[in-house]
Amino acid sequence: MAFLLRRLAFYLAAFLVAATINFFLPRLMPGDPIQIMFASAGSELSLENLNALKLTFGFIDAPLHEQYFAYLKSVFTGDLGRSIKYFPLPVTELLGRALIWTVGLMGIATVISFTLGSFLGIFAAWRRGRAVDSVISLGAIFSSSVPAVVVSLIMLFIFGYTLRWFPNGYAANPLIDPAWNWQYISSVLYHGTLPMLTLVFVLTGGFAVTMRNNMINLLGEDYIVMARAKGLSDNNVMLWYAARNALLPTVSSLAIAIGTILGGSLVTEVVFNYPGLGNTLYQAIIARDYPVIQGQLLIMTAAMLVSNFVVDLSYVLLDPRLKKA
Amino acid sequence: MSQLLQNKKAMTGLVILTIILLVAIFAPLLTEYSPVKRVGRPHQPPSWDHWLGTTRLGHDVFARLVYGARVSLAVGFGAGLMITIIGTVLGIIAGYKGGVVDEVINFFTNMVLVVPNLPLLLVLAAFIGQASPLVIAIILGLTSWAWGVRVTRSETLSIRQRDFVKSAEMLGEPSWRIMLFEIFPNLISIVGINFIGSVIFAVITEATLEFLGLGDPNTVSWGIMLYNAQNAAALSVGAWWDLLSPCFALAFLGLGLALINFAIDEIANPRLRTGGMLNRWTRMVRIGEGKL
Amino acid sequence: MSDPILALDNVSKVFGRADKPVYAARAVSFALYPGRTLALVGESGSGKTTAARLIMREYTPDEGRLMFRGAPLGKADSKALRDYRSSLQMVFQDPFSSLNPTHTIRYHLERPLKLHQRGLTAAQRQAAIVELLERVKLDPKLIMPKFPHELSGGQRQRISIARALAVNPQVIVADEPTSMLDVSVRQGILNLLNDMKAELKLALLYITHDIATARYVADDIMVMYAGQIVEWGAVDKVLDDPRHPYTRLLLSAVPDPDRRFDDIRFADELGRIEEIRQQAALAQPEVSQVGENHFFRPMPA
Amino acid sequence: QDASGNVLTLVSEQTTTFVRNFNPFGQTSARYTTLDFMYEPLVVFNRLKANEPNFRLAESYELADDLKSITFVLREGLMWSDGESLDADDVIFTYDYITKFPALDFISVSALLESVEKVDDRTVTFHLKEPNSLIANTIVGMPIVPEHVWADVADPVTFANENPVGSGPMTEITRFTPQVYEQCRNPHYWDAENLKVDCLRMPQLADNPQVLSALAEGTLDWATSFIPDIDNTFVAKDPEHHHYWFTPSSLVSLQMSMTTPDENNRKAFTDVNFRRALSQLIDRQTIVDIAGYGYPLVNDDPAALGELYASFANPEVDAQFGQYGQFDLEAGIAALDAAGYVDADGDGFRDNPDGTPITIDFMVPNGWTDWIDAVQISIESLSEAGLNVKMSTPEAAVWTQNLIDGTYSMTLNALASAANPYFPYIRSFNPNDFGKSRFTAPHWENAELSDLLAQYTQTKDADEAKALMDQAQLIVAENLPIVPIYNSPAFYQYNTSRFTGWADAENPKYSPVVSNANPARLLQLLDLDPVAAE
Amino acid sequence: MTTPVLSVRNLNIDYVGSEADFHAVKNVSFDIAPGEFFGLAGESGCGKSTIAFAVSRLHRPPALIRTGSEILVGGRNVLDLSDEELRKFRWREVAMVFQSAMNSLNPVLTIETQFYDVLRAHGPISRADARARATELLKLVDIAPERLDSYPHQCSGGMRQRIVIAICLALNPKLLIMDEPTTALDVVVQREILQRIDVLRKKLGFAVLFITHDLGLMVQVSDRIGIMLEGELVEVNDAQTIYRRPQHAYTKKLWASMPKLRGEQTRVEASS
Ligand SMILES: Nc1ncnc2c1ncn2[C@@H]1O[C@H](COP(=O)(O)OP(=O)(O)OP(=O)(O)O)[C@@H](O)[C@H]1O
Ligand SMILES: Nc1ncnc2c1ncn2[C@@H]1O[C@H](COP(=O)(O)OP(=O)(O)OP(=O)(O)O)[C@@H](O)[C@H]1O
Ligand SMILES: [Mg+2]
Ligand SMILES: [Mg+2]
Repeated sequence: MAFLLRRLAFYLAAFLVAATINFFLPRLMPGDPIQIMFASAGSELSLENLNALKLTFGFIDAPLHEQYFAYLKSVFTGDLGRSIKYFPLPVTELLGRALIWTVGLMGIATVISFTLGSFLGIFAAWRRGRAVDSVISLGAIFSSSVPAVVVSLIMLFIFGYTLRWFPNGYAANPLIDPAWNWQYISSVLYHGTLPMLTLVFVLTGGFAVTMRNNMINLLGEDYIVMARAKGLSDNNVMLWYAARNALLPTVSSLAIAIGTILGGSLVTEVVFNYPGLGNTLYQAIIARDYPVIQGQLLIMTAAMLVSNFVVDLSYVLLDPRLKKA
Repeated sequence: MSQLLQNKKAMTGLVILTIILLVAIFAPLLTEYSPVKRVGRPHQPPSWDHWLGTTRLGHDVFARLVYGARVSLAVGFGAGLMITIIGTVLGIIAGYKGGVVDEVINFFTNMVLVVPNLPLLLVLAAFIGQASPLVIAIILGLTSWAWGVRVTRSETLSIRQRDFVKSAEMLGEPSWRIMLFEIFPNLISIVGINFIGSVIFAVITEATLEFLGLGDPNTVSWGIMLYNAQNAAALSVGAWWDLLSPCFALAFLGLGLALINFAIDEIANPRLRTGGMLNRWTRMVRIGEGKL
Repeated sequence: MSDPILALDNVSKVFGRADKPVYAARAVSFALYPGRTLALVGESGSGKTTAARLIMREYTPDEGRLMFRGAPLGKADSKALRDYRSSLQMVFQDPFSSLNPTHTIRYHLERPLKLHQRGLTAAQRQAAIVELLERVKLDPKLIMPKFPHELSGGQRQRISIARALAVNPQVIVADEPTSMLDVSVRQGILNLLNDMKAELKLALLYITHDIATARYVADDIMVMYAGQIVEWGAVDKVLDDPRHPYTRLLLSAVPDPDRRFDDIRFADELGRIEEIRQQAALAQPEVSQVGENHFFRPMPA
Repeated sequence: QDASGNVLTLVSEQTTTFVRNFNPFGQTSARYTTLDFMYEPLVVFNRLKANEPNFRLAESYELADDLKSITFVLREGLMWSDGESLDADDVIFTYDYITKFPALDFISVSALLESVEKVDDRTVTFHLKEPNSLIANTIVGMPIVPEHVWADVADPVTFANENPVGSGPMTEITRFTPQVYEQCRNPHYWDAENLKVDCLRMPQLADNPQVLSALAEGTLDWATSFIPDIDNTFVAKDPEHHHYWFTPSSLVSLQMSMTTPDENNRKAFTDVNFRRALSQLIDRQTIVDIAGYGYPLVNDDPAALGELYASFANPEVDAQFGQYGQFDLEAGIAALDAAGYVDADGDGFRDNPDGTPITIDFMVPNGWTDWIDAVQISIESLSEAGLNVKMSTPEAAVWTQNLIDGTYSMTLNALASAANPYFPYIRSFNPNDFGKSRFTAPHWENAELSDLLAQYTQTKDADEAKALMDQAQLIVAENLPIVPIYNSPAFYQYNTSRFTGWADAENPKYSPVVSNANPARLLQLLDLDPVAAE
Repeated sequence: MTTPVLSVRNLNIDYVGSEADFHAVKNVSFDIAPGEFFGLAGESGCGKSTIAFAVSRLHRPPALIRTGSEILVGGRNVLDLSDEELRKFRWREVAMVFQSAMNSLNPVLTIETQFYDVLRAHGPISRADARARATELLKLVDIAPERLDSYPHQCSGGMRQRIVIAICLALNPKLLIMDEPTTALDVVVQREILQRIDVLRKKLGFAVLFITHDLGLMVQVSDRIGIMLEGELVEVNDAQTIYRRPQHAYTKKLWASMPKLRGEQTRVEASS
């Protein structure tokens, strides 16, 4: 419990620091953020017009610390301002829309690749040095070394353009109304296949390598040998004893990997035009939609923190040694 | 090092890396074309004149590819070096000094680890604008050291417990010397893994940032090639060579580096090693010389 | 007996939280004399290493003080401290971790010489290294360029001793220096330590859980339990006539090929392990003298 | 086709998500089908036919002889889509409103107006601060909104106007999701008999490739999108129904700052001989072919008007200065040599006649790839001629600021098309706008030209106006303050399988581009006829 | 003479290397009679554990048991067993305490589960029955049944050691292999455990293969002792004979280098 509380405190501090960075980032960059923001919005507005607009967007000419506290207050009350590009949509709502897709895409891809990678890793470690091991290891090395952008482009080329098996973008057929019916869901699945495959391809290798290494380290442990000596079946030892324990360090590596996953999903979303957070961020950056960029970073950080916390939690659940500590 | 040369994976990786390195160095000898001049009509498919075809602008893809290797390698190794140096120095200091120093470094490390890296880089690059490879390398170096600190620190923590560190302390070695000469040499493989890993990361991230349009279009690099190809809708118009050439180059480089990384890991951790003995073992079992 | 070079005076060290304190050292007092070996025995976790670390000043005592050459060792006085540090060396338990695998043996011996005998020329240093290696009975030519992993455990432990000697210390603390070595090699190291002690008039603190080797090397012995020294005195006296129940328990548990299990069955003490442990863990401030140079802390009845 | 009637599917904006915002004053945030389709203009001027007026809400307008006022007369019986009547009060209200909330005035029209006066229920007179013969063009750009709705809106800038009450043909939102929305017939539309389309459907498409694939599949009827290699990627998929027609639009020109901070560069840039040589070194055709996929139209008119304003062209310009608009590497090099721009210090680059070095930073916004390509192609020939030119690609915002301040060295700049060449000239060369607008980026001023332009707005006489414009063109062409390169195309793709009546190259009745910068799209909508269902 | 529980014949084990093999066990043969306490001694790395592992066939590549070796347990050659037979054979006939028994309990499973595992693997048994049996077994080693719900890290080292022994006895094996079971424990606990084993052995009748390098202890507890040197079994004899009249030079040297707790203290010279 103390462990979790400590982590929680850290995450809170981390969030505060992230929010602070977020606040200062645009203000530290060369040029007046407001100027940049509206200049790139591309309109040919007069200065009067501009000033009037600034006020409506809540750019107060207060001293920095007042701006800062106003900002913090709004962040903690869940108010991230309004998008400029999609005015007057609140940033939270815009991100909320995108979040669903990213969480779906990333979540499922992570689960699949984590499971698949872990199984492959377990299997490779168990049959270390045999052909399976070599194939899995080499495959894993390859998959983890190829940039997500390259994989998505190649996927798009092969399955989207050459074979035309899958659509080249978007989360679902725009002409179908979102609803809980098969037509819509199948469209979502159909559209999600390529980005999903890409992410799974990119992520699986890393998990497999981690799992394999952990497993190999573990297989030398006495309790594994003892389990075998006890006459437990190989599958039992492999899955119930070794894998379960090897999962612990893998899970903690998952916490770090979440950042990478987020990055990978960002490019994938951009390439496949998937309407998730990554794509939203990309579009916001192109349009210099400041409130969205800031909100986005904050949400992504929060997402990282939450998933780290979930990992911590599952760590505690998986490892009885931590329960009391 | 000699172990590295005996490892098949490492050899393959080194060969790949060497090929790319040679290509980068001898780029002018490998192609008659300039990477920044129009030398053909737009989007000519691969031919004798243009081995990998031409880009939308009529640049020779092969020429851009070989010259682009320079940037990818330079950014990769430059940023990788920076990331590694920062990570190693902070990691060793945090792990060895402990106390408040450790708390502070550790806090910032964890902090940086929980801020999503690529989005942050994206925002930084966007704010900076026209991020040349050098700028990209620098921001990569400044934002991506956390993982290195973490592994170096935890390894330092365990090495610090080893008695040779204690005896060095007892001999009155100054702490910088302990960190540099007693601890650091024992971290070589970790640092090596961190370095190669950072290089992979830097290569990938540079390409990604450039692909997303945050690079400097004057650059001849694989990321910019991707960006240009994507902008020219290379796939829609069927100019696959424009897009796939840098794709495969990046995959090739990534593979080479990953193989080296994997091999270092195997060498550092003998348990992970497979090597020839398992092949021999399998053969011996098969011919009935013994069993388990 | 001459004056002690180093003494612990009522030193205590407590770990853990206030509500659950772990007394790693409880009012520990002892003294080291030049040319004498003091053995510290006790079961695992009894506080032996803590005592060593207190001496090494890795831990600062919560109570009590360290006396060096008869004067208490303060914090501020750095001259005395440096003096103290350079007259003290340690030989570690694990020969595998006490040498840096990335440096040659030569480097290991050169560093202390460079640090502590700054005036030496390269040639003089070379000579000093050769002398050190010869002293620990290793062939300098063969050994110097090697890396630790090319040596056997016994050889490594000799290098550790040579390195300790390079500083010209007056006190050597050896924390279980042979427990990781093979039986046949142990003896050599013990003999070496004994010889060094005699030749160089070293004060030696020998920490072990193996009473037999303690008997072999030490002049005096202390038995420690739960952070407290429960019995101490000249080695023969303590071992021949153990007074403290824990000492007896320890002695009866020591493997002894002359006595089959069947013969001794459950010795008195072995039958009362838990009871003795519980009692011995309590603070026992009283000291009872058995004879000249033999003391113990009687347990409450 | 729907049971409810026929549906026209169009794409006028690319976005990753739709937000329900139909605030006609919200330039960047409102849906692109708000203007024209929901809020009908008073008049639509047809740029392709010398600004011929198509009267919409107004049935006529009259410019006073002193050019200091203009009077619009509304049609009879106009109604808002909720059935309330639309009259002069709404016009007056709208103009009061944008004065009260300056942020709404996205075309900065109130600055030109002295007052707005209600003459009767259908007649409104606008009193101008300065005489202006072109004021009608500006005034019709402001949408008229219903007083009975907007009077109660507390904060019209952030008001999303989710259920618009409008005056145009398509005002009813029948469906709205982030992925698609539909906008249907106004039940009280005055011109309903000309309107054959029942509904507009706007699917959400994020970028050009997506629009392309929707077009190629035939799901879109009307689009405005850049499509690479359009004949292959779009037309060839269904040559019978897939069509496009590109009309020349905004001018892209090479510009140099006459006030650039580097004094050596300034010496060269302010020398007309240098500018003329430079113009001859620009390979316009290659730029159009490669950077623009052949879609733009070369603009080699030294007076910078070109095809877009062909009806205003002064033939003298071509006769006297025509060669300065033509790519001719040799001639350009010779001209530089002749003017004394030779390599004086032996560094391989040409220097000023006085020996000071010229180092040009050719600035173009990051991410504007076609421009980047154009710049790269330009730099090739400029370098070949021995000029030291490097490209830089700062953020668009930084670029804009540099252009406004005149602190850049060389750049590409774009100027939107307009009804009359007066607009490009006044926008580019009005000294009052220096430091305010990026269109005055060259910071070049000419008193004679300013004078001519001032007179131009103050004459009602067509011949006099033409003489003034001819003279202005000669001045511009002689001085070559901007180096025209091409007019970028207005993209327009359409599909004839469901609707006919499209404007095209054979029948260029008006500009049919569906982007929200083209009010004439309303005319196109009204001309469409559904293909009878088989 | 009764048939031995374990009979090792010409055991040769190699660790296959990428070029050359390392002969870890060279032609070793010995027998253990039922109920016998057999000690195997020798220096670190001489191949003791390798033999112990081979008896339950626990080796993993690159270890290789050479053809021609025989390990007979209850008359069956362990090396000929099929996978399933081998699985059933393990623990039912030969149970094993490992070098670091502290670590041979799975840290993330409760003690009860670790009993249940083994019982279930060798025949159908309900959870409740398994628990009852486990309680019974723990009683043998003097551990309170509440411990069943604990995790290993909640028990002290000595306790864990005893739990492992209890698990070893779960199936009444004929042979218990103990590979340096007490090196990590201090002498008092070590003694306690060994005496307990000795008592249990006499009560339950299993034989023990006891591996250690502590010769003094070895002589105290064993009936017979084998001395190993670099993979070879150089001397096998009953404990007292080996102690008092060692034959092999190496054995003699081993004794000589052992300091004595009692009696005369002599300086012994030993090689380094
Ligand atoms: N740094 C520390 N923090 C907390 N507790 C400690 C620390 N160091 C030692 N202890 C505790 O103090 C007690 C004495 O430990 P110490 O290491 O001195 O024992 P030892 O006799 O050397 O044991 P061993 O024979 O296992 O080396 C133990 O209970 C130990 O857990
Ligand atoms: N996996 C392996 N690969 C190669 N050699 C090995 C392997 N395992 C053990 N060996 C070698 O085999 C020899 C015998 O090892 P084994 O573990 O049987 O020794 P041991 O007598 O049990 O030693 P200890 O007392 O240290 O446990 C050693 O020299 C060791 O180096
Ligand atoms: Mg200790
Ligand atoms: Mg062993």
